[in-house]
Amino acid sequence: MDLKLSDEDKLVQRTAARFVERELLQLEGSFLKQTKPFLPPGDPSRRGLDAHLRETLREKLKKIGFWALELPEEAGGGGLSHTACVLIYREFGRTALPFEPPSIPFVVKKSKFVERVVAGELSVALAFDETHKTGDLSEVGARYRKQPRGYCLNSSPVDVLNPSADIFILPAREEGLDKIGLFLLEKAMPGLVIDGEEDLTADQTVARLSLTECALDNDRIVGNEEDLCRLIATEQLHLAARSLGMGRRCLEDSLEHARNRVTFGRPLSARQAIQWMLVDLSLKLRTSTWLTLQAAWQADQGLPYFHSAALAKKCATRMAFDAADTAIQIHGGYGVCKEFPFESFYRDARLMRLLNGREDEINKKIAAQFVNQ
Amino acid sequence: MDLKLSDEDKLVQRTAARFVERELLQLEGSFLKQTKPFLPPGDPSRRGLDAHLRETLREKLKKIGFWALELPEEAGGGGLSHTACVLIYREFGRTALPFEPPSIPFVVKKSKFVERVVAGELSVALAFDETHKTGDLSEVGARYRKQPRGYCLNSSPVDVLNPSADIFILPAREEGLDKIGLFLLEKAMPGLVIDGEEDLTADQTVARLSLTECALDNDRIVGNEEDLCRLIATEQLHLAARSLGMGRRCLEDSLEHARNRVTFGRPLSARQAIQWMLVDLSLKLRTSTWLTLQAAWQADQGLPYFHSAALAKKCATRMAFDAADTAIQIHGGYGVCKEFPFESFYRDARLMRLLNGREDEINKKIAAQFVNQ
Amino acid sequence: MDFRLSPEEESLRVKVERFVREELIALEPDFERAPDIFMGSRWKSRAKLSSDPEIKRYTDLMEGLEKKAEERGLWYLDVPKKHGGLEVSNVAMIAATEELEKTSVPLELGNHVSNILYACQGEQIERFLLPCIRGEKTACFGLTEPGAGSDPSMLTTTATPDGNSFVLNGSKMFPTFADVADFVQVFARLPGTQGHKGMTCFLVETGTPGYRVTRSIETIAGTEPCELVFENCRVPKEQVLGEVGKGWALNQSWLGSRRFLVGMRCHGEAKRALYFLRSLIKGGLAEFDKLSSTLGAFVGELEALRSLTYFSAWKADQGLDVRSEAASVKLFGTELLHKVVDFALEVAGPSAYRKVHQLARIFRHSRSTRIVEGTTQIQHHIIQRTLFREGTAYLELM
Amino acid sequence: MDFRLSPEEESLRVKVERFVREELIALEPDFERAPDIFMGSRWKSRAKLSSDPEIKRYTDLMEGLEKKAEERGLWYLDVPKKHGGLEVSNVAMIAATEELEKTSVPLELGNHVSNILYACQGEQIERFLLPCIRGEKTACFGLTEPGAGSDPSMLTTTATPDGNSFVLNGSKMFPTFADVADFVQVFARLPGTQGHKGMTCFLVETGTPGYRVTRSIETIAGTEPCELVFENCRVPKEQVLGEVGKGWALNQSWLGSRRFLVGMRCHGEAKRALYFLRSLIKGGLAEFDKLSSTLGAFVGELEALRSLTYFSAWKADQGLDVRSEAASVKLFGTELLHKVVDFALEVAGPSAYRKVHQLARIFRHSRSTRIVEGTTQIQHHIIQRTLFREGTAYLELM
Repeated sequence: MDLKLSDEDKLVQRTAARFVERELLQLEGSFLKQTKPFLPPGDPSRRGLDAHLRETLREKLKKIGFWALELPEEAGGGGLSHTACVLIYREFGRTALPFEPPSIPFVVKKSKFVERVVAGELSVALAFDETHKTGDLSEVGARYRKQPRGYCLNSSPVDVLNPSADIFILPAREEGLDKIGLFLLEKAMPGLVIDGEEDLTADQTVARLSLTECALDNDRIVGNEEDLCRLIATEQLHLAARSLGMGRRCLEDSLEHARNRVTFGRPLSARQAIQWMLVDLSLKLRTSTWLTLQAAWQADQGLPYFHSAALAKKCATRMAFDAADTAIQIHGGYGVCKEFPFESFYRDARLMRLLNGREDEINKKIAAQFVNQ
Repeated sequence: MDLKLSDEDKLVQRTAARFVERELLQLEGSFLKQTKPFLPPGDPSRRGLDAHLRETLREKLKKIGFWALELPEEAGGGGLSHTACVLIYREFGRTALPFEPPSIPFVVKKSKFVERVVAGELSVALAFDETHKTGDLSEVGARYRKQPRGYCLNSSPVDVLNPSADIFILPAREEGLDKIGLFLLEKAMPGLVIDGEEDLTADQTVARLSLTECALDNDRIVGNEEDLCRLIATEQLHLAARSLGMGRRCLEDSLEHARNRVTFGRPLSARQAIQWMLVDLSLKLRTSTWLTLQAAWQADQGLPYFHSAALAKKCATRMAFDAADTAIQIHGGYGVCKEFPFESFYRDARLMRLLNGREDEINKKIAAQFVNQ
Repeated sequence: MDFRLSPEEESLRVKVERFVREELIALEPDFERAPDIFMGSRWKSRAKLSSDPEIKRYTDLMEGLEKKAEERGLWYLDVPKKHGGLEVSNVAMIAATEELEKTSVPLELGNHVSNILYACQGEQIERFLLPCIRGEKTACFGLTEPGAGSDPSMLTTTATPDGNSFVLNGSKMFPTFADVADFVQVFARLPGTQGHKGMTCFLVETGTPGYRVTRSIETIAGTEPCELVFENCRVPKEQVLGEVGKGWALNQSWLGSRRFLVGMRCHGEAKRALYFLRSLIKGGLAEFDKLSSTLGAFVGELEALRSLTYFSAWKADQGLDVRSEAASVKLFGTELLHKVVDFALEVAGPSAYRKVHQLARIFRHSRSTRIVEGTTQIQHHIIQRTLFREGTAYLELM
Repeated sequence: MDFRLSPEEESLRVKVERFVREELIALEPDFERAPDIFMGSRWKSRAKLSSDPEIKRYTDLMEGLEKKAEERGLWYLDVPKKHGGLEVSNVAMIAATEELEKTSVPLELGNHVSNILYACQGEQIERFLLPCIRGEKTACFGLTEPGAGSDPSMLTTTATPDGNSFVLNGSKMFPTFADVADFVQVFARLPGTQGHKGMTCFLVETGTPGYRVTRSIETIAGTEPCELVFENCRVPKEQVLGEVGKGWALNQSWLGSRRFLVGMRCHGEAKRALYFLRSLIKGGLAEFDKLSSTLGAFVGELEALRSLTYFSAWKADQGLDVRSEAASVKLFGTELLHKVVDFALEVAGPSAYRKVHQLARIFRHSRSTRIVEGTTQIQHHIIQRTLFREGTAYLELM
């Protein structure tokens, strides 16, 4: 057993940490700061990164090689291990600035779009609404059938969380059969409709994607059931990694605040109610960290890791939510203000808990494995 | 709204409180105290009240009229309201001395045994194993059929918690029908077997009662389905009331200990970790108290109260368990010692949570009512 | 013992029930997409200023409802009789609120009068109190300061006596709606005082020279606290609320009968979240068997919250000290709401996380309720103080 | 990074696995009704004294197993090489314990050596340490005093120097099995010292004049702590363990590699409780659908406990400070076991509450684990100290 990071992983982690500190945390304050002294009536508007700034940051990312992380080097990607990706996303999770290396589903490498995707000209999103609930395949609702020179797809509306993407990856079940295929859909294709875009409580939108007799060429099927499971597990590791970063940031800032803030003649850090909250958080952070790293290591070793990734995702996203909740509580009135990052983490983490397998569904899967093992 | 006790109820409560303080709490210390300085190897033996002492206390109880509380006065009972009974059992719950006014199921009043039961010559127990799980009738497993001049009963073994009783009240379902009858069984009757008596983790035993072609006279059917439900609800109120007493005692003693015990230069009462535990307990004690009193009041008013009684039982027994747990934790090494009452409350409360409806089953009932209302 | 409402309380409850049924329920679809500002108590002040036609539509609806409520005699419930109100009991306020909370239309009965403003005396009554009661003016509450919490000894805003006036200097954090209020109730300390001694409350009108609202701050909940600055702000001694140097006691007192409403509001919001789940179950979109155990546990907890709230209100009506009860209701209610909405979201999934969804609204709102008007930690502290001072005696039946 | 056991660790694990499979599993039905005293580590001392044939039967079984384990080279795992042991790593001890915990037969590998006894020097080694390692003697641990907890400043037992001896006066509470131990490791303070200064540890044999075990006390868990009295008990300076005045540091240190076993034991007990539920499910006595959500949550938590335990053991093997990790494992493990057994009992019902039922045993035992060897509260305190001293740095990856 050797739980030290390899030199290579350590380098990746340090590079990511430096980028986050120098490029992102520097900007976070001004990003969160309200622009007008007085608010207009109505709900706060959705926050997003300025397009120009986003472009600049993306170029910087490319320069340090943090681009298309999971894709193999021959496809123009970083060829990074699951462990390395976890270490990177974990660092990017520390800031409320909504920016991280784009996650490119590995199935894209099989498509003719791969070059334009790697070049950043096309963005890809997963249309995984159905799998969000269970983190498995039981809810896949879209249907396909083979037809001469390709496939025909139909799907009642599914929620997509990144409706502005250019390409969507959608799982569908073969009509009358149980076989699952992963399809690559271009936004502009006939039969594909995206509508009903609405704000979520996190700073992003959701829209409905539906397919009506949508005809696809043969090359648009980019994966099978196993690939879908791997994509879900990869997403789970991604969410877990981001959560670890959020958790660490919340803990760090809360410790700092508790040390400095004096009430009734003593610092908050002298109060057991505050200490206990932070102790519990540190424990959850630690266990989530090891569950996530272990799942990533299993993936890298070619060992079964779907269950571990699901467990890591469940524990880590819950930890991140609790971490944000604790940070808000310890910061009191400031905690709920949008100028501090905690309420943003709180809203994001609540959504992350709902994606790619809800707690209850993951618990049931783990229980089924336990009972049948 | 008037949440003050009536003068009559107040008198009942004070009388009970005085009895418990003067007669029982006085004895508690010596009852709990270990008799030999060194323990024999093996498990601690079951503790019970000395038979002579029990008899003396029973006589004293009769003198103050705390006898056959729930039975109507014309049957020789106390004719007390549900509220008064709750107030009485609540006081008796404050001591770990296993003594309280015997609870005589009201259906006994319909039987020819009533006089001997009221005189204390015969003891009555409920053979309610099946209803313990759900707190309702869905699990009643015994079967009866009518036959000339009476009934014939069969039952696979059911657990009885008071196997030394002389009379058992058992619910049974009519063969092939859904109708339920409550039967009064004498221990010595042919076809009735009690065996397999074993110690529980609480200081009482359990045994198995089974019936094989057990013939009963017509007068041994003492109630119907509605009566069974009332008996369950009455038991639930009884358990809830005892729990309130346990909770109060644990809170009282813990406050006292926390005030007096000094570690690292400060009393325990100055530590938020201790304060918070006790605050949470005080809140649960308060809500359980009101839920229990409200259910008893509804019963006294002739309003529907089965759901309220189940909820009160669930909350109060859980509170008592948490209270004992907290008291043990605050008393540290002493808390787990049998010379203090808390480990006894802890073991009792754990059993009480399992009787007459487990948490999950009661929750499901409440949920069903909520969804269908 | 009698758990029933008195005849007067019951008749008020029935009136409110009828009002909800006849006037509010039908508007629920309209309010589905209303901004967060229409939740909670003080939408009027800010929303009224808007020229956004959508917001205007809602304010018009709300104003229409207010008028109807007033016509039905449901407006001045908690106002003392000497100021023309009904001065109903705490229990009656809770009963009315319970009925009102049965709808998601966010109407509250009566104008918001701060819990200390009934301490107004003499001409203060006509100038500050009555306009608030009548809804002609709104006030904000300036106690907390930047970098400080609920600790009175940290209060640094000073009130220096100068002739017949006091000169205020300092800044305040988090008064909600200060940017649109007509006056502020601000706490300051006399020079050379410490702790809660010397604290004094002043009523300072917006526009008074030296008093500025510097900004309003975005929060998760759609409440918009402000930052205030006092720079040599001169306030005549007639504008001291209560007595000079007795500001802390004033702040600790609670005048009027709205103290336990937070319990019933949390109860109502949580119930509505569970009703949403019920609609999913009935619509076949969620399985009863999967949810029933947790659902039942929460329904039971809500019943406990309801009991605690009524009991506390009743105890207040007996004229007894209810600081610990008020803290218990706040603590229990806000923490329970938080857990209920978390469960409801977990069941309903991302589609209920849409910004305009009622669960998402409750989610955002409930986060702030565990902080504003005393954090969960402060409530714990208040309860432990009573618990260790009085032992279990104060939990005893009466 | 590599989560696999090293070849030596793996080979030990495989050995233990085989031993469990070949020798222990078959005895499970035998041990079903064994008294609580056979749970945990030190049944030998007390049970061996019994003439009860039933208890004798179990001790014979246990002794037979011990011999078999020794023959397989599984007995002196954590004993330092210089004392003839294998001195395996912390990780290896955890791996061995994980295998061992797969059976309910309560065998532990190796004799119990207190975590400070490896500080023996000179002739102490032959007199105290080696007999314990060999199982010829047992010791008890006398730190806590009547009315005092884990606070060293409350220690009032005195050790007054007198020539080449110390004279001990005072009393001790809760040393387990003191009534049958061969000697006690007792902490006392030098005259005129305060706090943890002046604390000294002595090894005092049973029968030493002035040292008496006054009684053993019944507890919920079948452990039987004792009360000790020292009245002018003269102890030669050769029986000071470690250095005079350095007793507190000695107590804080932990010599040997059993520090994290509590984590794996809780993991094992909790797993066995859940296996019991699995048997109910498979036997049609409990519905999977009703339990699966909670069951899965606990299985996941146990996985987290397992990770934490291995990680902490690994960190200890790196020679780093692991006080916070040890506290985390103790806190997390014992609290989780408590919750798991509560759930299991709730599902299994009163029949599992029979005194001899394995769930009832775990229930009784788990209650005391949250107190002995440092309460949950103390563990919280230890962790917060590190957390505030070192910030998140100590949580960082290496």
